[in-house]
Amino acid sequence: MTTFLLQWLNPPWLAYALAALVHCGLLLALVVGSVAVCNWAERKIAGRVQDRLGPARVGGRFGWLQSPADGLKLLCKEDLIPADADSLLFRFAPYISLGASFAAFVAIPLSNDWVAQRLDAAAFFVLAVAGLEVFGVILGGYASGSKWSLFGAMREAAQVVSYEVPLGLCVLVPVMVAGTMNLVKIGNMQEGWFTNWLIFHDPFTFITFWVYLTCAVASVNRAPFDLAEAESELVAGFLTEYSGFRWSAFFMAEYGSMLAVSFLAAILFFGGWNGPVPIARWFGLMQENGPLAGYLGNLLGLANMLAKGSLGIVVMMWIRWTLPRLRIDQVLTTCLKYCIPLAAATFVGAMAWTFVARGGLNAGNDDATTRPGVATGGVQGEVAMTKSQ
Amino acid sequence: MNPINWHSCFFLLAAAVACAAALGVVASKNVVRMAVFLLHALGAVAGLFFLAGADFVGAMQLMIYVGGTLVLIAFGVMLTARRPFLSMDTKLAQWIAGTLVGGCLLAVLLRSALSVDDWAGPVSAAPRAQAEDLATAAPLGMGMLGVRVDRLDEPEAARREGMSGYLLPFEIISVHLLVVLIGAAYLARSTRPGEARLRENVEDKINAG
Amino acid sequence: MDAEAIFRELQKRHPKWTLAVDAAAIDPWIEVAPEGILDACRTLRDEPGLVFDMLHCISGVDYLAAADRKDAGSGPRVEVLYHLSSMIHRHRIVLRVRLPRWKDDVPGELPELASVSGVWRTADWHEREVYDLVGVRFLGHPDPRRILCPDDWQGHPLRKDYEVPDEYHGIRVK
Amino acid sequence: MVMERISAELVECDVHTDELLINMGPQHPSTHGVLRLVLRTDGELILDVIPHIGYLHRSAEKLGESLAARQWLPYTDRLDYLASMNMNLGWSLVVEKLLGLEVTPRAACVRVMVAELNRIASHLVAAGCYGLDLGSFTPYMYAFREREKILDLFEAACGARLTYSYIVPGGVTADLPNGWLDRCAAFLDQFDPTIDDLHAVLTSNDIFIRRTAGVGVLDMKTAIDYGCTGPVLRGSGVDWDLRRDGEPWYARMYEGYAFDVIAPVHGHYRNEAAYPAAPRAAVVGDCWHRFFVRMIEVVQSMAIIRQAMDRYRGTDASMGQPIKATQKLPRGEAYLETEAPKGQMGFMVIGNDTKTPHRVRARSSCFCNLSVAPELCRGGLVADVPAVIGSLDLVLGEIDR
Repeated sequence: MTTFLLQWLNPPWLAYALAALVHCGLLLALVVGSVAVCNWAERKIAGRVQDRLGPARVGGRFGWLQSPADGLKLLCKEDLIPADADSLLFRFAPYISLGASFAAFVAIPLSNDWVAQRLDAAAFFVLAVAGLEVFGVILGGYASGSKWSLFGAMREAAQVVSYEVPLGLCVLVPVMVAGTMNLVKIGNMQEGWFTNWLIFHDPFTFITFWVYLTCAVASVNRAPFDLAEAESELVAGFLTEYSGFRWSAFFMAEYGSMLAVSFLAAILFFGGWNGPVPIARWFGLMQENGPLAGYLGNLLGLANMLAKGSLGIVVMMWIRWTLPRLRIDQVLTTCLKYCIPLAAATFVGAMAWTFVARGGLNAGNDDATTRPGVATGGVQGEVAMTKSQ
Repeated sequence: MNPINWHSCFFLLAAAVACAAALGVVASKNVVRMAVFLLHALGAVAGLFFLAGADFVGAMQLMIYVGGTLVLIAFGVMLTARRPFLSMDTKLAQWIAGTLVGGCLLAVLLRSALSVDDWAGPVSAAPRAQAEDLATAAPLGMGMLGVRVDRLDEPEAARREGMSGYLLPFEIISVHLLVVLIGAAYLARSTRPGEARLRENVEDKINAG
Repeated sequence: MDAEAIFRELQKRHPKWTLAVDAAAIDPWIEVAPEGILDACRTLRDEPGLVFDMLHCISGVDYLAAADRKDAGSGPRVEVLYHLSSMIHRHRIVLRVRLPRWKDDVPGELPELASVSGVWRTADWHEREVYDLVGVRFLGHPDPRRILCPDDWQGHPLRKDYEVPDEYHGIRVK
Repeated sequence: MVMERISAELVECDVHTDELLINMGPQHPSTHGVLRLVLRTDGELILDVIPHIGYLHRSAEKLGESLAARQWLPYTDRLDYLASMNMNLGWSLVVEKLLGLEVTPRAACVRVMVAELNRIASHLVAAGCYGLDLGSFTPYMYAFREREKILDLFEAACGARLTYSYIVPGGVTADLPNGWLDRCAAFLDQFDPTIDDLHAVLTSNDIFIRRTAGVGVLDMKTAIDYGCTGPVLRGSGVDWDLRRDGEPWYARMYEGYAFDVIAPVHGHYRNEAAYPAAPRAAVVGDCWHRFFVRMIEVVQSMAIIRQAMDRYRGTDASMGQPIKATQKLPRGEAYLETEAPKGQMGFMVIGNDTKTPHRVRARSSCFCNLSVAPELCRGGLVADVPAVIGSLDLVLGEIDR
């Protein structure tokens, strides 16, 4: 992009700046756009689950203008700050949540080459940033100054912090099977038929996916774990005092992290941008057969990723509108007594499986490059791979 | 006009944020604001790590320091920040002593930083590019297993010599920390004898009351 | 067991306090003296032959106007009615207690009556309502506060001679 | 109750966390109207609950003393506004008891049908709102969709959808329009699968069971002691229903109808094979059983309505004459309790030979059911309070009168 712009614009820094802006714009557009679609989808799915239509009047028969209408309404709302609120922190909290939740998309690859920042420890980065989003919620809860929002914030903190542990363990299993934390490599590794997907790699990763789904729903604070804004007990938890754009910032953060978690699940377990059937290979949409083919391949990859991400979001919404809410102690016991042991067990199982699959103890002396791009066990493999780059 | 050196530009930005937040921690009165500024300082340092290409360490900083401090804030500061503890007004004497000690430490750091020769001149943007692929987490893992990561291209013997790997001490420390954590949790737990007894405690007090 | 049998049973235990019975009324009732209400209730509940385990309702009724005098218990008075029933024997009775409208006829002093909340827990809230609306003070009640009207409300609305205040904390009432 | 603080030593815990005094209500989404609960909690653990009522007190009883019996009927609609038919029935029966007025069999059949339909509607609201209290929005929609159909039936019968004033002392304001019976039969036939949906979404839902089974356990003795009635009493295993065991003046209306009284007597319901089984964790008298009793009572009410329709077809066309507003009330007292959806609703009228009663008294079932709430919530968690309050199915209009 920058080389292309350099031919036209004569002050080079303008070209660099413009290129950076275009990249950021594309990424943010995807995320904010998907948040708007999520808002509309949530109402439609809720309607369908409850045997009613959902929005059908705003903008045509399917109410697709509902999200912009909501956005406009929220923008026009009065900007209220409670009297005994800590105004600096109160104003600042939603943007921390928003920032943390959108920062995850820096490391998430949307297709083979379309990734904002090719981080080597991408999976770990997404986990770290996902943990940050709760900071905005806690700050919002505390700064609102009312007992109810403090209650909601404390519950949220306890829940998200405790669910980071099993979430980390669940992400560890596919990373260990793939041998690298670089999401692009993990995605490419699952190329080909859907049997290559990591979820079908061995029974342990299959179980890990389901534990991952539970922990993801819990760490993103969606029903049945949405204790923070449990409307029946805490009115609206930490969101009680928020209205207007700040409220919608919190909701964009929630939908953003829902999308991030779904993309992560897609890449780690469902082969990311590789479709169930290797069409890209059949039609030769590879990077090496020219830029246009590469571009089309990436586009197909993006379509796959969006399909899988939206599937994840639809499942989360579907769960929300059918299940009641758990109590705070039940949420924490599911984490401590069910998710963590299960995740640990599958981790050990997956480790044993990959250890045996790689020929057990004598894995060291076979050729290091049995599978391209995948670091094999044993020191020599590592060394060879690092030197060869 | 050589192309803008984005790297140092962002470096200065992150460093500025870190210093400003650190000053914020010292200067602010409200305990919770102090903690929030601390978080921003640590976040900016994580930004510096990412700029230096150490993604793993950057993510680790984000998760451990910022996440850990986050929990500290949520449960340590916010729950206890009742009226008496909320504002910490430092007196003038403490200010003077603080700036004195801080100044000396700053001077020592600056002197030692400037003494390193290749840090003195402006950093060129060049080395950034090819460091791209080396910045994987693999050397960290190998270092733990005892491989001399800095002498990778020498013969087999040189790679192993003088390093027994620090995986074992690493594990011992982590188990040690786990034991400490459980002990602390055990000591802090209330001797509340479980809900059942609590209930009849409340009962007979109320009936008697 | 009909009202007569219950009355005889009760009179056997507390001859001094069981005053009258009317089995012919639509709801047969027994009149009990105010002093003996607690013992009578305890007997009614614990007596194996009676076992009135369900206190349905305690209601206070204020009689003031001359027109009401023609019936048996004439004279201005406040009556407290206890509707009891037994799930085991499936019989019903109404206890009636007559109290003077004001204690020793000093207007403003509420009549007093022993509280039966010790016998049936449900009496707790019902007695608070009778105190709040009709103005009968229940002695020995664990929590003698008003239940429906605001705590600082003046007067007892269901009294026949009750005057609605013009305004309450600046809010026009009449 | 004077607010004496329970000192921390009582709770004997070293880590001294000061007690939090939280106001739940009066405007709170899960308190079913204007009920204010002051929760004294230690963290999430509830030490005590102090209910404050009276926010909806309209002194209906005082108004009763200056209105004729027929004119006070609309006030009974607004006591329990979710089951107005049963309130009208209670007041009409007690006035007829005072007057000694008999009602024609055709009017009695209409009364049974309409009262049972209103019971189904009230239980649907209870189930829907209970799902809402526990966080799932969908059963609320299913329940209210069916309730709308019942309200359409009422609209056809008496023109109103919420406060009907349809059952009057002396009979019913108007006979059912022709074609109403077929619409009612059609509604009942398509209503069965919806109950299975509600069972699937709530009763046998694992999370719902975890939130309600074993929570807020009310044993039989405390229930009777606090004067709890209706599904709350039956949920604690007391086999007591006024439609079968009530005073003859009321119970004869239900004579000849075959229906079961739903109560987990010694932990087992009569022919429980037909309904989803009780979960292992459920204890007789907990929130789950109170909810389950209401769900199964709906099935019994449907059976009663079907029998009433057949009997209605067999009666002759005489509907009897509602009383005039100038009807003189003889001297005397009459008290009668009827089985309203939420519990036993008692009415008392004291006549003094004029057209306005000397005293009108409404004994509310939710009033006594609510008085047991502090007993159930003590020792539970904050999240259990809406579960317990929801299971008691309160309507503040009836409590505050």
